[in-house]
Amino acid sequence: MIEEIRNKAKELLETKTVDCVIGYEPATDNLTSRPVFIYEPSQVNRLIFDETCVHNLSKYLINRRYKPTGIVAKPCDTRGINLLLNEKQLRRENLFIIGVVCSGIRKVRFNQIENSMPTKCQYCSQHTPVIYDFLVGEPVTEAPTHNYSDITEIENMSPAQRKAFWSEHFDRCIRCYGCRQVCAGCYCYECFGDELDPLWVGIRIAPGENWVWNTVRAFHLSARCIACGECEHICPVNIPLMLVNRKLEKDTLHLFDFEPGIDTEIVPPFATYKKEDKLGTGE
Amino acid sequence: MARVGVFVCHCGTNIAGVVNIPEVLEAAEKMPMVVSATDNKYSCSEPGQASIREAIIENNLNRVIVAACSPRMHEITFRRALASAGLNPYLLEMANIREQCSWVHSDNKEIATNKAIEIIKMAVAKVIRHEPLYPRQVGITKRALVIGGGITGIQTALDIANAGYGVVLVEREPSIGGRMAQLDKTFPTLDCSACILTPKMVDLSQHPKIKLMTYAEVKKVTGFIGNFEVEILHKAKKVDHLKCIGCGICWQKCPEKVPSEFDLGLGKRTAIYIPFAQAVPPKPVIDLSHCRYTKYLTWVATGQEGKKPPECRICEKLCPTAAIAWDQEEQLFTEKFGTIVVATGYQTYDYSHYKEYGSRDFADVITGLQLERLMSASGPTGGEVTRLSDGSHPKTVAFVCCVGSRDQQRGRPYCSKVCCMYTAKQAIMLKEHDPEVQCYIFYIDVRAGGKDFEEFYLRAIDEAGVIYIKGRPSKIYQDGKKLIVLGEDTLMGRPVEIPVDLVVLATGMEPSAGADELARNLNISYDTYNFMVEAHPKLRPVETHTDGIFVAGACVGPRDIPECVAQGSAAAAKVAALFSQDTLTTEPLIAVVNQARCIGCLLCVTICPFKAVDYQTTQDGRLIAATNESLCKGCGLCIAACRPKAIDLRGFTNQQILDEVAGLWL
Amino acid sequence: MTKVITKEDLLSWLRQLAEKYAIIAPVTSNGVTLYKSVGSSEIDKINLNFSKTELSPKNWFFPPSETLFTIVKDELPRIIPASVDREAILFGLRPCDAKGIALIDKAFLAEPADVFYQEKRDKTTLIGLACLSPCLECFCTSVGGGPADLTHLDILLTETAEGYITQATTEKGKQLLTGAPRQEKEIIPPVLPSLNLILAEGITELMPRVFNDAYWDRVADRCIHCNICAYVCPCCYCFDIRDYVSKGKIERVRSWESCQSPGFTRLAGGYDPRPTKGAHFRQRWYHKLLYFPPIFGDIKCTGCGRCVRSCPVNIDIREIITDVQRMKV
Amino acid sequence: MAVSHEPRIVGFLCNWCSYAGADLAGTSRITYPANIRIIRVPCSGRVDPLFVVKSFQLGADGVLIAGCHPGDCHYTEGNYHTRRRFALLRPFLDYLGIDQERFRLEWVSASEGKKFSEVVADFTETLKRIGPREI
Amino acid sequence: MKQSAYPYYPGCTLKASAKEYDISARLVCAQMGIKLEELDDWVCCGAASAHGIDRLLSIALPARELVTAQKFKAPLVTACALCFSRFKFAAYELRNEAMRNLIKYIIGEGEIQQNSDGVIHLIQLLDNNKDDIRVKKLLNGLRVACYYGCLLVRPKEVTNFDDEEEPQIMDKLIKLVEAETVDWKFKTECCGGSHMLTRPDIVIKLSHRLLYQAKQAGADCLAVACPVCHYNLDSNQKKIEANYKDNIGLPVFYFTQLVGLAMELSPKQLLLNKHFVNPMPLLQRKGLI
Repeated sequence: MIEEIRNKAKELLETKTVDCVIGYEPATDNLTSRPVFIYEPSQVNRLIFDETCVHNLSKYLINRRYKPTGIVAKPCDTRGINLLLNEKQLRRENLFIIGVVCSGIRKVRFNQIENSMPTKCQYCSQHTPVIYDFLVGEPVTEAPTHNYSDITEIENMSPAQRKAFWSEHFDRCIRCYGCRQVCAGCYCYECFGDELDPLWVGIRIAPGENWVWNTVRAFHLSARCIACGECEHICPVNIPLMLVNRKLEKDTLHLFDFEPGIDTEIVPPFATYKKEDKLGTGE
Repeated sequence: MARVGVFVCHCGTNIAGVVNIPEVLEAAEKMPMVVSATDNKYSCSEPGQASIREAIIENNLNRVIVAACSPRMHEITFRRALASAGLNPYLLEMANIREQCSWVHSDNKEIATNKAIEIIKMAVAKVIRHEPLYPRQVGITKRALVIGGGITGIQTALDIANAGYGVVLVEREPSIGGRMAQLDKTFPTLDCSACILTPKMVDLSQHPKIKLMTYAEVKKVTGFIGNFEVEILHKAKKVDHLKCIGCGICWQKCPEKVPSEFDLGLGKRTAIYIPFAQAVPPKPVIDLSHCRYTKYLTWVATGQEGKKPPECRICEKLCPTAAIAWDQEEQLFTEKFGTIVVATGYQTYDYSHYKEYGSRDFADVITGLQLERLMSASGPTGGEVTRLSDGSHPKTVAFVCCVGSRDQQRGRPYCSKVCCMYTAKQAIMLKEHDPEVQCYIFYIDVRAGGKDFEEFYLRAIDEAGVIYIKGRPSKIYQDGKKLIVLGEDTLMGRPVEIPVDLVVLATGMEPSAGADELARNLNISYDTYNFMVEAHPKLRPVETHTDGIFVAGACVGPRDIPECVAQGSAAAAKVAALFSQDTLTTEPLIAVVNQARCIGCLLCVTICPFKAVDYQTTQDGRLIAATNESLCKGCGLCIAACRPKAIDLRGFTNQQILDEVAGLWL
Repeated sequence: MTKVITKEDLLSWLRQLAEKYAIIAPVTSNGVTLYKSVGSSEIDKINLNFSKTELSPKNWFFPPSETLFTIVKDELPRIIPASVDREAILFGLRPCDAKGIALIDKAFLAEPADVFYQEKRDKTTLIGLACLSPCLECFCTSVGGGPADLTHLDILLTETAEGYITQATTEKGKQLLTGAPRQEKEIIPPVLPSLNLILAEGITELMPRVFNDAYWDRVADRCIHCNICAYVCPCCYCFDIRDYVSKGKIERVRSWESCQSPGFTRLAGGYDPRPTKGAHFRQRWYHKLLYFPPIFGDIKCTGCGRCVRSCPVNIDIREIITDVQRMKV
Repeated sequence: MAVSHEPRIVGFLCNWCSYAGADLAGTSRITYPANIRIIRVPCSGRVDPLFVVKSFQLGADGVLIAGCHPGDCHYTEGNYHTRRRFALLRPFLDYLGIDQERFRLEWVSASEGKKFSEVVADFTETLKRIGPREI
Repeated sequence: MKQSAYPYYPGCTLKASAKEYDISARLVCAQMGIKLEELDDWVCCGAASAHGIDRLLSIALPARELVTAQKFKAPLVTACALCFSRFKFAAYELRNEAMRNLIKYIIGEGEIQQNSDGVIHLIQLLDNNKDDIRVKKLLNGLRVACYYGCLLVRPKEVTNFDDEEEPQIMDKLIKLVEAETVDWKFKTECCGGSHMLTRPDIVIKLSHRLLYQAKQAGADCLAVACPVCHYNLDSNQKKIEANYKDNIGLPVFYFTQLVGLAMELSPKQLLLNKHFVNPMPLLQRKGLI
């Protein structure tokens, strides 16, 4: 598997099909992995792929909008690429996607590999990349399924419990904006969270502002979040952000039968409408 | 620094009778940036406006709040007052303390007063963020495009041209005339359709202000009112119409005979043809899909397989002016127009979905329009109504109304409006042709709402002896030489079974093929049946939601000839009114893009109902949205959709609305 | 003989102290350990077996957001400065975190001192816990600290089977300890752990020479410019100040900011002197390793390893130091 | 029950239907509770979900968006988009602790002054019933 | 051979006057490796009268059987067109949650699943598994008019069966066994249905038209999928002939019997002797027995 990736990367760099391949290399704990940018064919042996390769590298493509780039991508990451293609941020001809079949990775932290899967993998059924030029691994034809038991659990709480649950989490937020910075779908030149005029979110790192930030961040990703789970993974204070994102994912699927990043041809739900939409808005 | 003046109106006792004005003034004075707060008995009166004017000048105000009635009532009035004081009129904000306060809270004066104060507070917070705005003037290309050369388009073009403005009429068929040219007689007057139509067609072709483009289609439309750019595709006629004198030798001698579209397959035409004798222009085109020489060329080009077709070229040999132009290709031209009138008309419903009526399997089941061709003296049978199966003259004829109309199962729930009258007309005409004919008309309701229509319907019963049977037939089938029509006479409550010689299906109207595509190109709305949607069905019947584009005739919905003509003239009047101005003023309350923030996801382009957002590519390859000030209507849909907040709506900016909300808690 | 305090006694002492002092101590909930204010009834919630908190204790003196003062518009505008109402004990500090506070002190307490910071600092006593099982990413010894370094603490506690060895280094600490129920015991002090050593020595001299090296661009490739490293760091202290208007009053608020955040050095008019990813990224390391030392006498790093642990893309200060040292310049 | 609580409703009304409907309620002298503060927007489609979130953050007890009936939008399709945004936002805010009864979308035409007053009365009643919002 | 099982609801007529339909259906399915498992303790589907009397009753009766059939992983198979119609209507109505709750309250048995594809007609079953039909004897030369009747195809949104005017599904099956099907316009016209009891004049007229048209179209027999149609066309044929002084003589088969013949099941097994219009002379003439 790793050899396949290295050989393809080498070929791409040698033939100058791309001038950089984004992949994974071992991290400094000699246990987990980290993103790496390979520019020279001689460097391809740094590339690895294993169960610790958690990062969604499609985030990096935004910085390389107009440069021919190769990328190693898991199925969830390829959905990110599709999202960016759909939103006209990338040009397909600039990309060479080395898709990797994935049946889930491990929950990792620096110096630590846990025996369980991260949330995103527990509920994921997309095991084959949705877009790729070169596939590593045997494609899985299993039909994707959906499980939102974690969301239903929160939906079933009483309003007061729910409010308390989220206060507990959001009050802890230090607004490092790591969730935004790591997100493949967050690429505004100036985020509404940084805007001064009007001041949507005050700089005060306090419950009210934290609530606005977390609500609107998620809502800006409604029908766009591709469930790579990076925001939750990197959150330094462990806010369960996937519980926020997946609520929107669930409702988007239910209301509009739409899953972001699966097919670039389908018009996303907020770019269109149906006259006969009912959507439980009291008609 | 904003200097806000607050003017509270008593509106007689309408406001002052409920709201405690002194208390409001006292509170208003303390609001941020408020320099003066005064009251008026009637702000909208001339003295009231004068006092506002004076206060603006005296206190050097640069923002004005008028706390009075609804802005829907007097916003324009007070904007003028600001302008007369030398202030930009858009620096006004109205606080609605009458309709939305004093009138609805007259039961509690204290609450009403508090609410009035808060309403003013919100307005102050918003007005501080107001900027001067300036309407823009754009020039007008005083030339109209009319799409469709039926009776509606002809009328429109003539009326615009007679008002002195240039017109281009585009028709996709080789001749203008449309559906009306196919008709024999018109109801209820029974005057000859061709006799009243063809003079207009000739007028049009000879009008100095009208440029006729037949065998051409509108491909792409960009721009906006006063300044449209339209790409028109001229299909290859293969005949040089400048040389052609329309002598007719070519179409008389052409050996290739094909079913005539104009005669709905009942007659033949040649491969080089004019659709009908009175066609305008009276010059032919070559139908390449049937031309023998073209087939020969294809045979040569594809490697000479199979039997060699004849090389023909008879038309070319016989043409006295050498007008046959084999090298003519289709061409795309871009023309500029100030307005566009859509008059693409209708086609009749294809009844092949009606399997119970044989879906075209029975030769002697024909449509109403086919019967028109059979009855027409210039038609394929020279006016003889005969059966297609054996050429005999039918003695019993059944008409079936509402085929493809008023039928929800077929997705055609609407009434086609003209069928009741045209079946009556055809029944009367058949009786006139042959007094032995007995006609039966199966109907759901006879709809005879129109001048002389009811009388005409009665005439069919009384004079032509037509038997009307209320009920939609359930089945038509062949039994020997006869057709059996099964149905129910719902008035009698009995099944009926009538053997007839000929069945005429009164097929309904539907928009011409391609109407939806054209509507999308023009960015005007169309309904589920592809009929164009007017801006308002009653008050703006020939306008669309896209300024400068008008609709007329049967492309909007089923219409009869007089209605089409009236609509054509109405659209022409709208066009002439527009062209009587030299420039157009555009509203400044529109969306503007902050290009530095735009991420080029182009959601706004997709979402804009008016195609007012387009995009540009920057030098470094970024896509950036750009709004068109003339197309934008200021709905703000794109702004709410824009994640990076790169678009904003003048007059209702994010900052303004947010401050208005926050004003409540200031 | 050494003075020790048993765990039970320690907790009851703290419970007693909580009547007078605000106690700030490590508490674990939802799998996250943070310094939180605990009342006398909540002393049992204190986690004494934590390795390292997710966020550093700097939050107490330099919170993510604080209102500096409030202006109320009554009849006349009035300025109400924020103030701390009672003295506090910051309990359970690791020596590295104590050093972090000392480093921030250098910036905030240098003349003119930041009064808001100073007031809280003066009213707080620091009680440390020696670090007997450091994390793999820890490297305090490489930057002049140590697992039981008591330099920057008022009191240091070292856990043994017999109880906690108590050491007071300052007057404040000694004063406080007098009230503690301690016993004299014969104790073999625990063996202090040894840590991986990297040689940070001389790094300040090397830094100017590699300023323009492409190295910074290459490492910045994978940096996502979140603020995590700065926000978890015990000695990063950048902030932003903004005024808030609401409900009839104006508040001046100070909040954390980070050199890695997108608009950090953008000037009015939009010009950014650190326009590239690399330059943006480089700032953090140059501040820590080059700009800070000559003014305040030490490199701005405590070796706590939080940034190493929390960085989503494994940007490792140890690696950066060794890479710079290896560069041929 | 404690002292009666006067909820505050922020209402975003489209200029063409609902704002005119609210005006009509006035012209017809139909009284309704004074708890609503109306913000005029050109179209319900102009209402950015952020406005709703901000209104709640600032302290609104309820937020109302009112627009033309589907099919009647002055801008032909604005309210269809509003409907979609609302359909997703409402359960989402509910999920994050804003009781869904605090957020409403209503179709009020220019001729429905009566309906507008009923909407405000009913909404106010609901908000009083569920009590003040802890912020 | 694959083995698959389907819940099967024969209905009252197939236990009595249309026994040959039931028997031939079971035989043909057995040959195809399909097991029809008759529902336990089934009750009336409500056909003919319930929906005219009480709407809830007309839904509750089939709903009870639908609940019973839920434990199978396969759709419920019906052979009688009337039963099919009632079951489809019930499934259609049960899409509504309020209706589901109401009916659940009435029948008091288990959860009602929402599944409008949960019912299929025997023709559909055969069509879905047509690869398993092993034709041993081709019915060459037999000219069959496929008569679907009114209930299978209407209303389309409820039964979702085939085209309302020009259905093809039975024709495809008959062509599969190499018999010829005639193109005629009366495939879904009314035979008069249960009016035989009250207004025989109407039934005789309508059924005569069907038989006459089939004969005109060149058919030498009819194939049907409904016991009521069969009754009207077969057992009434003598009466029709007498009434119209017309010689028709068209045997009326259940489509299962024709498929069965092609599987070399004997006429006796298929109960061909039960028909009023004796089909044996025709089959002998065509050399099929």
